[in-house]
Amino acid sequence: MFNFDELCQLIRVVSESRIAGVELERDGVRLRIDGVPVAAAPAGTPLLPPTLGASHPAALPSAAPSPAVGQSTEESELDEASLAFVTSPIVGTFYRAPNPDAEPYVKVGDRVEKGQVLCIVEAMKLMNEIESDVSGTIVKIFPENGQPVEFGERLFAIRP
Amino acid sequence: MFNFDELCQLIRVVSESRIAGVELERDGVRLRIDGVPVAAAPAGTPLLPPTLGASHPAALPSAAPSPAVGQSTEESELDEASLAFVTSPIVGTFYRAPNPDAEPYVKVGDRVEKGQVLCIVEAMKLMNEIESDVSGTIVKIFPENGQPVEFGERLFAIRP
Amino acid sequence: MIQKVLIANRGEIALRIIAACRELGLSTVAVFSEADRTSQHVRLADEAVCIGPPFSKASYLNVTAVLSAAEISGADAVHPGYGFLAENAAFAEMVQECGLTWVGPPPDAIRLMGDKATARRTVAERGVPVLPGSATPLTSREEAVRLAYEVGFPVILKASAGGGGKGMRVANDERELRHAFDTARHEAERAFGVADVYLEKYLTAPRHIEIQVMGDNFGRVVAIGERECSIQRRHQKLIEEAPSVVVDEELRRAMCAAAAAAAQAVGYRSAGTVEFLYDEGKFYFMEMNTRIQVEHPVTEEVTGLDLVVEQLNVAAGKPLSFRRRPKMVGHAIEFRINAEDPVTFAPSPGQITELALPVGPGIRLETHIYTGYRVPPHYDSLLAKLIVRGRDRAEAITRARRALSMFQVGGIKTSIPLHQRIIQDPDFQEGRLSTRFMERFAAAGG
Amino acid sequence: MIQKVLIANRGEIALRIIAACRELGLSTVAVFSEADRTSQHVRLADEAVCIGPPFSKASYLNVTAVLSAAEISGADAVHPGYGFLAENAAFAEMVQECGLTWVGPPPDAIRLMGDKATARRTVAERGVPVLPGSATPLTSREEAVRLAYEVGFPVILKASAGGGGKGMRVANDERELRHAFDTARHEAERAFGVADVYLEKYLTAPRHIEIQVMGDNFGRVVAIGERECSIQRRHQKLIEEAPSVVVDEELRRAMCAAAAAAAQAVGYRSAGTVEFLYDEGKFYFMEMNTRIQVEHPVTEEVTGLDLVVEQLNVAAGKPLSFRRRPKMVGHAIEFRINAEDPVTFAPSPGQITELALPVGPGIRLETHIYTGYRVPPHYDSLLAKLIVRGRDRAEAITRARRALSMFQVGGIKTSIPLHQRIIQDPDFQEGRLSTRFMERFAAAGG
Repeated sequence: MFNFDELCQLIRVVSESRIAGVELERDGVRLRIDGVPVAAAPAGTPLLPPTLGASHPAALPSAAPSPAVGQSTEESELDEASLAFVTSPIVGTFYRAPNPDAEPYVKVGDRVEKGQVLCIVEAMKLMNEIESDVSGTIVKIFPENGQPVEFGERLFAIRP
Repeated sequence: MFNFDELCQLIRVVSESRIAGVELERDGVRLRIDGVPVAAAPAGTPLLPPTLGASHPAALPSAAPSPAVGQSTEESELDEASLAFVTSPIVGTFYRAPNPDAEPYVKVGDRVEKGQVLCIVEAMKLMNEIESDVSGTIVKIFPENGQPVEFGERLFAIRP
Repeated sequence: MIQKVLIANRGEIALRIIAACRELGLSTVAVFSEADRTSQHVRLADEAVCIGPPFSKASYLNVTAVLSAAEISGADAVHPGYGFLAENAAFAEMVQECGLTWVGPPPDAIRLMGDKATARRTVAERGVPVLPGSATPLTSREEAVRLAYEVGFPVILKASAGGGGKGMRVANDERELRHAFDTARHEAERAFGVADVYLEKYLTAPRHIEIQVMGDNFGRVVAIGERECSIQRRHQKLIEEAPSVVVDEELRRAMCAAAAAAAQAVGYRSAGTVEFLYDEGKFYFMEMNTRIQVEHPVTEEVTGLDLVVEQLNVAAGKPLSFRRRPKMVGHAIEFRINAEDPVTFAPSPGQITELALPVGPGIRLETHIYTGYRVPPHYDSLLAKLIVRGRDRAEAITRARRALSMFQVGGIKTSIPLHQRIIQDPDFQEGRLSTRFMERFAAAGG
Repeated sequence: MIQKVLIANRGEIALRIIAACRELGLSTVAVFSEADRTSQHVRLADEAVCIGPPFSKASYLNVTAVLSAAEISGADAVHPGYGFLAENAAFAEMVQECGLTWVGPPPDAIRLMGDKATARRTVAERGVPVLPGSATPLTSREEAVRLAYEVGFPVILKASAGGGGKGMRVANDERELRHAFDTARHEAERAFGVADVYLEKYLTAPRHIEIQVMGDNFGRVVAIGERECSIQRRHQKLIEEAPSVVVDEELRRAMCAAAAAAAQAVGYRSAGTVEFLYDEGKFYFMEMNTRIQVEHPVTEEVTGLDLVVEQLNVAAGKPLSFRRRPKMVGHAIEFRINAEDPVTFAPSPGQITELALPVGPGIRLETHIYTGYRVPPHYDSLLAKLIVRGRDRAEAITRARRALSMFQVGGIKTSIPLHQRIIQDPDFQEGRLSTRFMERFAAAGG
């Protein structure tokens, strides 16, 4: 995990920062940073932590802390600060290609331009083309093809 | 996990920092650091803090976090670490003298010896003489004469 | 048959619907806005879908998002709760067009009762008493004045499309009426997009008494009994109870018959409420709410019914579990615990830092809050419904005193202290209630 | 008159008593050990006094400390709850000698019923059916053998001073009996300081059915109705219900008459419970518990009574609020939620990190736990009592399924999953109960 010096340093970093807490888990890679300004921060205390939710069958990815909420993400290997994320503006079904037989709009490693169509999210039989709001390189595609996506769910990570 | 020196150092780091706690788990590797400023975090997080209790008439000193609980005390001017405290071993009424007309057993500034009677706590019409379990100088007398005292409540502070 | 119910709501009613679904073995899909990510209904539902940002219009009122959530989760029914999309006839129709079961009344019934002037006319034709006034929207100021003299002042102007007190204007004489006519039309247009207003005789201190009804697909409509909801502040109910102290068995029979007639006039199904004004022995149709209501538990407590379970069963095509009006046993009172300053009524969102819940007999608590829950500022302020039950009204009030004193919410302000003061009021204790109660209470420095 | 009640207990029953005091306008004094400093009863009482270290013997069982707490706080009455000092006749006497009101039965009644052999003899003299066996403690092994042949094997030996299963021995034949005689006497002596044992016919799979009684100072004793408590594990009740499926109105009348006779035999006052074994249409006196019981809420739910309020009123010299046995309406079931592993039954103290409470009709929750509460390891493991109510037993079970599935306690293990399995058991659902139910259930891999 960390060696002792690193741990001490981490404590100092946290205590000097404006954040309320860090949580890290290696199994299943989970990182949590509570970005509440210290002044306002009522005891970090995550009150109904994911454990409860996890005890229910959750068919949708919603049970996980949403990537849409600013600083938190389960993708610790991605360097958040340097990336742009394209999120779903609607609830619907994610498709990587215009039709089942076509090639995907983009794949990891592709260079994309701002305004370029990245995927389709289908809602109420309407095919909504989702455009990139930034130019750069596709680093990661989050949902599987045909997977339901929620509002605010991350679709693509792009390195500008 | 850590060796002794590391542990001591860790304690110092935490206690000097502005953070409220560290949690670490080696199985499955889990780390948690709560960055709440110590000032705002009442000892051991009383879950229904005094605000609630305070809304009720509390005739007895019990509503306040008890001095008997280790580190906590409302007497911040006393240097806890260097003092010994004599606490009440029973519930009852605190008397400083053997009878209403007599002089108090001790007063602040008196030098007392281990085994010397300091006061009486009356319970069920029985006068229980409370002896000092340490030699030293009386620094503070907590209850007023005739005041009810709880089990574990501080009676005297003595500088050995 | 229904197997998976999407709950198009949040807060305590979402939990209440989950409870009913659990009882019937139905699985549940919660929808939530970004502000409700840590809400109990998200935790307790079998699945949960984020449907948009905090602002209701973009999430809980977002028809497309809600229907898409139903689609991607494979839900086969939608329960709208109350508020939000519950009385949106177009939404109900879209739900059905998507092949989903709508857990509510027929869209046409919602639409018809949603237009207050039409509703008034429709029920009047079935012999339901209405306040003297205009049967159709007023066409001119002169018509309003003529009608006002006919029914006698004071009169009230109401927006046809209205609700919640908007577009309402009371006039005590001709001069006030002439002035109010334009204001009311203007307000109505601004609030509902339709300027139509109608006029009714105005009762100065009536009681608000409503009848719970339920209908099924087999043509059965049962009027279940009354609730008295006179304790209101700015048309928002604060305290509701059943039975009402002024309703005897004869009046109950008459009001239930009128309510059933009103429901039957629009081919009603599912749970609904017919609201009446009551004054000096007479009652007058006010409006019908075509949904489950906030205060439905007081009826449940005195009848033993589970109205949400009945709703789901009716939606699944089953008959009502009861054939006749059930006997009301004992007395129940509901207190709405809102996140608001008990004196100024200013909303008080924030984090709940402590929570102590009342115990002992005769208490029911419907709530989604928990220690650490952050009450979002975006939605209505209802935190909890405390329902107390006693063998009679006096016992219910005594138990309310106990329950309110034990119920402690830390970190935000709530209406608990207000309720504690109200139940000490002699008028409240004696059951001398009217919709003006809170005005009088506040003026008296309550 | 009583004005300030010291509650000589902790946990949910302390809160329950605070609730009753609040209802009557009485102020309350909590006592607590150092382990209970952050307990809800300490927060909610008007005053609170620390009476000793965590170990019960030095705090909640410390007679001097409890009485001193009453003295320094100026309490004028003591309510003992259940357990701890509740059935300590000497303590009850001391309370009275201190000039305080004892909220419980006369000390002599406690003492008499506390000696099981004496109790048996006393009630038998009043015509209350007892199991065939010895009327007095056995003087010799030979007397035991003779008596066993008289009543027929199997037989059971019980400690005169006993309770909670200690000092009990079942013998199926003479050889077992001869062996068991010494063991039982030895165990009895070790557990209660008195070696006296007596012998009764042993029923292999009886039901545990008990009758709630209440008496006042005006010579009135009312037997209120039965509770079935057959679902036990090692003599600890797990689930209790009212009414019992095997008790019809005729049997109820007979059992209530017997219970009232037993209570009257000792000049009973306050709340008490007469426990019977029931087998093949017949019932037999087992013992009388001279205190309020854990499971009193199931009776409250089907009668509308508040038994703790009645206790306080009786202690204050008022008559019972009812003259006759109230009708039981509907069906209520109580589930004891313990902090223990649902499979191994090992205690599971620790901190409660999350809490989701059930909502919907027909639920009552008696609990002192809250998010963040640390369950101390020093006391019994009862966390909460979940009481469900329905119009009939089937509805109560359906509601229990819903309530148990919504009730979530994080951080420690609880018996909720065990209860969820029990209510799915066909024997439970059909009401085929006996005190052997849990043995059979566990053996079947329940």
